[in-house]
Amino acid sequence: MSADTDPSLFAAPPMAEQERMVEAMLFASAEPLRVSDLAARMPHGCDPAEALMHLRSRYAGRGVHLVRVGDGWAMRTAPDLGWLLQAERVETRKLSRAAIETLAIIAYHQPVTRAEIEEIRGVAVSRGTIDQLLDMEWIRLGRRRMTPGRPVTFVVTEGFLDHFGLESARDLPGLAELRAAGLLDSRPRPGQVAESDEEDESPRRGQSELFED
Amino acid sequence: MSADTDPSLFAAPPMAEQERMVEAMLFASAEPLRVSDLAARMPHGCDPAEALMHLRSRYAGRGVHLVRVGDGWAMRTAPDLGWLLQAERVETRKLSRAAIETLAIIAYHQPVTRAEIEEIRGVAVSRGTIDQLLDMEWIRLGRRRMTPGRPVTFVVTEGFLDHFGLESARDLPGLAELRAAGLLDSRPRPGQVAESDEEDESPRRGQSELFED
Amino acid sequence: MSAAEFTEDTPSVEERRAAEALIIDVDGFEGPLDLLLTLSRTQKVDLRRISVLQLAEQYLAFVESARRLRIELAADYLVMAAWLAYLKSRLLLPPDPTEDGPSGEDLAAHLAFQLERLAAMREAAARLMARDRKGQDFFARGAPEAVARTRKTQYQANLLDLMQAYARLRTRDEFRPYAFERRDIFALEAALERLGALLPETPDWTALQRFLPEGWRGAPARKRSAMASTFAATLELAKQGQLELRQGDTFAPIHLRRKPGA
Repeated sequence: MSADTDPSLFAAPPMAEQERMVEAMLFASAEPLRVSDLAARMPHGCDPAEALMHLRSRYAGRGVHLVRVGDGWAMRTAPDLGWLLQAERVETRKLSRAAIETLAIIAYHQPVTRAEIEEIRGVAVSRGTIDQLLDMEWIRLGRRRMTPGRPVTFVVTEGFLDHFGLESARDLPGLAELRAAGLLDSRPRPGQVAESDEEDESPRRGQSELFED
Repeated sequence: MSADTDPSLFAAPPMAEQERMVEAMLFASAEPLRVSDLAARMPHGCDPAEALMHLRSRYAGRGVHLVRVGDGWAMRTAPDLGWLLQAERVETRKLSRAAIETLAIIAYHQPVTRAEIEEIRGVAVSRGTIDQLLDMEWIRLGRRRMTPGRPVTFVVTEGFLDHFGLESARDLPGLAELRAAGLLDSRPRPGQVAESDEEDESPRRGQSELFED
Repeated sequence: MSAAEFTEDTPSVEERRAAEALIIDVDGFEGPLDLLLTLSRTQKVDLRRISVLQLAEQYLAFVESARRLRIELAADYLVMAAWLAYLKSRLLLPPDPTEDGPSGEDLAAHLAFQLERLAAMREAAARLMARDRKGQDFFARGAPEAVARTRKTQYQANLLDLMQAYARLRTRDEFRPYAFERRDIFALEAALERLGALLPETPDWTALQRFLPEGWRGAPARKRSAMASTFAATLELAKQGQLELRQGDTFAPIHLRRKPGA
C-alpha cells in the first residue's frame, strides 16, 4: 500500500482495528447491518467482510454469537443460554393513580390503616389496589392498631425504599419542601371544585356546552 | 458429577461456562447489572464476580468493553470508536448552565442540600433545575441532613455514572485535587456559628467519606 | 490601589466603554458572586492571591456606574455592595480591639474562598460535560435482547410521581371546605321534589328550561347545576312511568309532560 496523497489511497487500518470497528457497530446498532452499511461507515480501504469473518470466529463458542440475519449481521445470545434471559422479559406499566396515591399515603403516614387511607384520599380504596401493592412487595402489613377492631396497618418495605432510591421513609420531602419545589399547586380559586379540573384529562367543554345559552 | 436429584448439589459449571453466561446476560441488557443480579440467574455455586474479572480482561482493547458502573457492570462500546457510531447518537436535552453547575456541585459535594448549592453558586436554585435533574434520573434524594430542619440532600445516581462513563463518584475528574485544595470543605462564613453537624452520629463528610474505606 | 481606573474623575473612553459593556451585560451574570468572579479575572492573578480590597472597589465602582446610567440593579447586587463597602472599611481601618466578630481579613479570606470554589465548580462542570458520554461517545447495546417466554408486569413509578401524588392529595385536603361549596349546587333530591310537585299541572309538552326554579336561571354555574339536576330528575320520573320526554333533534330543546293517564 502506498502512502499517496489521495486519502482513499492511505493505508487502511490494520485488520485487528477493523475488527474492533465492526464489533462496536454491530453491538450498538438496533438493526442488523449489511456489509455495505459497515463499509459506508468505515474508512476507505477497509474490508468489513473479512473483519466479520475474524469476528465470527472470535465469538465462536462464546456467550454471544455473530449471526447472519437476512442479508445483515447481528450479535445474538448463544442459543443454549437463552434460558438465562427468561426472567428478562418485563413489561413495565405505569402504576395507576389510585395505587400511587395509596402508596404515597402509606409512605408518608405509615403505619396507616385502610380507613385512614380512605379518609385522606376521600374515596374508598379498592382491595385490588392494596393487593397489587402487597404483591409488588412495596407495602406489607404492619402491627395491628390498638384501637377497637384492632385494624391492620400498612407500612412500606425495603423493596419500596430501594426502588425509589430512599434511605428511609423519613427522607421523603415534607409538604413545605414539596411546595418549595413547586410540586404543590397554588391555591385553587375559591368556588372552584378542586378535584375536577386538574384531574380530568378529557375536556369537559363538550358537556358544558349543552348547558350554555 | 453425580446425576443427583437435588440440583443444588450439582457442582457449579466450569468457570469458562460461567463467563459465557455472564457475557450473554450483559450483552442482553442495556442497563448495568449487579453481581447479585447475575448470581440470581445463574446456577447455584457460581461466582459471577470472578467470571466478570475474566470477561473484563478478555474484552480489554476490543471494540466493546466491560465497564463498571457504580455497583453494576455493563458492556459499552470503546470511547475511541465514537466517531464510527454517529448513526446511533441520541439527541440529549440541552442543559442550562445552571443545571450543569448544579449537577457538578451535587456530584462533587454530595450529599449536598439545596441551601449549600445556593451558597456555592451564590444564587437561588430554581425549582425547574432540580426537577429536571431528578427527572433525568441523574440525581436522587439522599439521606436527610441531621441539622435543624433536617433538610433533604441530593446525591448522584448510577444513571449519572453510566452516562458520564464513571466507575464511581470517586472517579470524578479532578476530585482529589479539589479535595486537597480544601475546595470541597464546607467552610462556615466567618462569624456564623458553625452548623451543628457535630451532634450528629453521621457527621457530614461529603465526598471525603468516599476516600476513607 | 490600582482600582483608580474605575474612579469617576477621569474615565477614559475605553474605560467607560468597558464599564458599559459590563453593565449592559448585567443580565448575563448569575448574581453578585458571578459578577465578582468575572471582575476578579481582570486582576490576572491566581484566585488565591487575589486582592479582595481591590475587588471590592471594582464592584462598588461597577454598582456606582450602573446607578449613574440608571440601570436597575436587583436587590442582591445592592446587598453585596453594602457588604463590600463594610468589608472595605474593615480592611482599611486598623482593627478595633473592642469590636467583636470576625476580622476584615477573615471575611476577605472567606470571600476569596467562595470565589475560588465557584470557579473550581465551573471548571469541574466543564470537565464533566467534556467527558465521553453515553449515547454520544460510547454506546450501550443497540438491540437489547429479552427473549423470554415468561412475562412479568413490572409497575413503574418514580419518586417524582410519588411526591406529586401526595402533594396533590394534600393540596386537595387543604381546600376541602371549598371543594364542598354547595351554594351553587341544585341537588337532585330538590329537583325531584320540585318536578314531582309541578308534574300534575303539566299535561302538555313543556320545555325543560321552564322547570328551573326561580333564582337558578341567571348565573351560568347555578343554571348549569339546576339544569343537570332537573334533567336527571326527569329521567328518574320517566323511568318510574310518571312522565314522557321528547326531543325533536340532537341538541334540540327537551320537552316533557305528565304521562297521560298516570
